[in-house]
Amino acid sequence: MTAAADTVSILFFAAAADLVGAERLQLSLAGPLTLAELQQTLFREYPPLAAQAKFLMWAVNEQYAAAQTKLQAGDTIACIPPVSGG
Amino acid sequence: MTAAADTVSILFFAAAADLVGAERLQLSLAGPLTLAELQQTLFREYPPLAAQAKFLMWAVNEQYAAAQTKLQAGDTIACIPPVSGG
Amino acid sequence: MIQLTHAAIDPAALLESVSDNQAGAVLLFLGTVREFTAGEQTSHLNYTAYESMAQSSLLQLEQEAAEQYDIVRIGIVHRLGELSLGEVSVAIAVSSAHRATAYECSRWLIDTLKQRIPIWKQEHYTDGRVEWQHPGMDPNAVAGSLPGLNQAADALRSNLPKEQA
Amino acid sequence: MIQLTHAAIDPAALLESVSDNQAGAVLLFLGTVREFTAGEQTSHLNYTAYESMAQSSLLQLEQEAAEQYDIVRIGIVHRLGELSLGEVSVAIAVSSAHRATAYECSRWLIDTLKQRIPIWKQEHYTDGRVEWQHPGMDPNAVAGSLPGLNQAADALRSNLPKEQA
Repeated sequence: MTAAADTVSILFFAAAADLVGAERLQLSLAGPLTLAELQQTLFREYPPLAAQAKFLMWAVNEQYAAAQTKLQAGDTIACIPPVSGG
Repeated sequence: MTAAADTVSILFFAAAADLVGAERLQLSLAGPLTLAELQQTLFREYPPLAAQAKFLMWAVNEQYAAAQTKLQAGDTIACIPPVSGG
Repeated sequence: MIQLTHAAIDPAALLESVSDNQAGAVLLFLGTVREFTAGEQTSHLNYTAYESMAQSSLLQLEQEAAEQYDIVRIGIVHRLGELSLGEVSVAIAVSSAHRATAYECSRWLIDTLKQRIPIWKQEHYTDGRVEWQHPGMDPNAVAGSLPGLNQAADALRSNLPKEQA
Repeated sequence: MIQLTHAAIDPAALLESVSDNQAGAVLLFLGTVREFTAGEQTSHLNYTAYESMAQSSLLQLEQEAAEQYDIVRIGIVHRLGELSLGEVSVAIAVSSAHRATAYECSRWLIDTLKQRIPIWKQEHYTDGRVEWQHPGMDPNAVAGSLPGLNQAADALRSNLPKEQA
């Protein structure tokens, strides 16, 4: 679970993990990247995830985050499908 | 607590018992009587109770009752000041 | 479970009594003895009831709630006698398939109980004052006419003439 | 007490944690595992969470509630893992001076928890079907693309190019 200095982690939960086929991806940052850009890249690689895009929420470092959020090395991004606790 | 066949019992609770100086009265019925008539008689005998008349509720045989209710021998009437359970 | 009790209320037992596989929501309301009311400090409370009527009107309350709300089970326990600070005076548990119903029914039950069930609270303040709680009535008017209850009670008999037959 | 737990929730302990002499009302909400939902029979549930974020967002929820409502204490416990029928999935306890506040705050807490806290419920039906609960999403669309989770998880690494810097 330790991340290299130039990477970000992406966590997938519940059905999002099923759609991607993984609970966690580790990505190298080749340069500045926004959350929106990361999402677009993920959607290209994982069409089943893209099909549910409008339902997904995203968090950066455990806070819900807007698409324009700038990502930094070491960030933990989470792909959060509609929650159903309670 | 047993009542003679021709009497009614009147119960007073909380501050109403304090105002009357009793928790229970036993009355002989000399003939047909409504709850309203009984109330008027009580108010004449107990002016402190009469002063609070507008706040009191009344029950006959454990059901809140309207003033025109006709009383019968063996009935239990209750004088119920504003309740404060809960 | 509809009950008046002089013993401490056990919320866990009440919750158990409304537990049901058809319920997705359970709501438990507890009334507890608060230390300060409008700046006055309470030492303890004493609850008294017209017990037989309180019992039957609580059963009536349960039945009316069951007719109005789509609930699974209801439990109500009201404590009587002397209560210390923090103790539970009333516990109302409701279970239902969905939570909206539980909130509505629970609120209706406690609001209606407080309007209708013949139970009375006597506040004992730390300064020694003792006061019946009768919403709407002036406590001074009532307290001023205390004629020494209990000597009179039950001994008093009167024989009232019939008014206008 | 704000807590995620894999053990059975103890409502009595949670009630104890919000008990206070300044409170005149305590409200406890329990979410419980219901057997039937829209005619379908549940066998059991499995709750999973983004645990660290769920914990911090529950603390945030408590703080927002304390700012909005005149409450005395708040306690929230959410269960994770496998739950049988009738078991408690979430417990929210609120104490306040007056009951209106307790009802409003309790309702706000459970409604907001259900919208915001990263916890997910997986229904296991008696007919063998397993379904993530994602309000708004079509469960068939999601279930149809199950690519065999767990073999892939954590092993997968990718190295994505940066888009438009």
